[in-house]
Amino acid sequence: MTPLGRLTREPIDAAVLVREVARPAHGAILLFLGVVREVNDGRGVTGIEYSAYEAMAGFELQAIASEAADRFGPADVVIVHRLGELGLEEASVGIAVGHAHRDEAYQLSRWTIEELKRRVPIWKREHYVDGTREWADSAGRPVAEVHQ
Amino acid sequence: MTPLGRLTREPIDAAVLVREVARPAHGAILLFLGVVREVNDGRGVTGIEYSAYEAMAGFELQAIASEAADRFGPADVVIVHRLGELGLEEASVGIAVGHAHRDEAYQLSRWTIEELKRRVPIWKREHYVDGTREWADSAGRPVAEVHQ
Amino acid sequence: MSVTVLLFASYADALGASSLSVDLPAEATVADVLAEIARLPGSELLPASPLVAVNQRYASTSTRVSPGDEVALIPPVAGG
Amino acid sequence: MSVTVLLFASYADALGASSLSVDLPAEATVADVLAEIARLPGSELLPASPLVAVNQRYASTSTRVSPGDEVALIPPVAGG
Repeated sequence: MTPLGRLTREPIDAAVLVREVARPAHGAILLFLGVVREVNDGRGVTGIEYSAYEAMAGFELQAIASEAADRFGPADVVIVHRLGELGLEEASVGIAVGHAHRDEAYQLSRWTIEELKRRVPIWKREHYVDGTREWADSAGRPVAEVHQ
Repeated sequence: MTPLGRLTREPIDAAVLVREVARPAHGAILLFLGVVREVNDGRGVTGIEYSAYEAMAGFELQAIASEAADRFGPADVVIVHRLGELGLEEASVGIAVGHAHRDEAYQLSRWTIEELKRRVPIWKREHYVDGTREWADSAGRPVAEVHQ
Repeated sequence: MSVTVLLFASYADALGASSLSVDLPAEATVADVLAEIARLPGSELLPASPLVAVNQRYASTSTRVSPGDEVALIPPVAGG
Repeated sequence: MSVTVLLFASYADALGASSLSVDLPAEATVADVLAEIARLPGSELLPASPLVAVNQRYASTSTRVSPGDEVALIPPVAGG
């Protein structure tokens, strides 16, 4: 079976994720996509390079998918995070959830992305319009500033 | 330009909706799908037939899409509601939103589906495993019971 | 004057019609339309004050109707 | 005994390496690993107590390490 939490170097396919969580018992499906945007923390961005402690990140993604499904009752959860060089408008993360009811689907989706941002060992280096690159934390601030 | 709020008799295509709200300014895309599920209010369901006061429903869907985009700042919102006979696992409604930030994207998506359920003149007749059919309200209760 | 009354879903089933022409005195309101509908067989299955739209916009019982208006009785909506 | 220390992202840049082998006394803990790392040039760019994982699970400074363990220093994560 395809892992429910996984890393990929290929573009994330929205339709595939939606199909993976579809079940006759589900009345609501929610797909979250985190996308590379052109501005972060006031600076023009041309792309983002994602890297990971791959073995551990895969484990944590899988653990979050399982915990999410346990926490919010009968649910299907799939999490895919992309690694490598991404351009503008490309999805870095896709989270699909299926649940009988929409209220739980929204809570589940939100919990999953927050948990991913909190604990999965993935890093991003932003590429700026001026040609520079910097490691950024999850809020988009350069890591060097955070440590000062 | 394709209306941002619209009715369709064709299957709802998740990938198309996601593409419609993608912009370089958006960091978060959220797609909600309402899906026909096999049980409602404790009864086995085989399908749902959706109908509408079409001219007014189209107007309200369009109005909700515009209000949603105004209410939550720079955002893109597309709402598609399907009419006709739907089988299990088929999507009756698709709502795609794009926003710079995920917090607003979640709020926006949720506001839009609640508003749609509150005011768009669309009705559903559920088909049950025992061969009967009944008009149901948005909570899935047969309308006859609601009026008693 | 006359207006067109549209019926949907369970209301159309109750009254056995999806569209009716209703004759009204001049300066009539939505309340007058509802009073006419209440005289029809099957109307006992409708609530006393159904939601109403005039020309595809939600309206109240005091909304004035004009000749040729499209008045719709809106059953509990169930989209989504 | 020796353990492998993995470095990522800004920490790998700071120390100029993505993997190191560190020699330790028997019964060493994560705190001992961090003390060894703190002696290396570039380590002044790391926080005093970085997040650490041992064998791919988050660990604390008091976690014991065993010969051949994989100890990873985890910069602030930025997935999503």
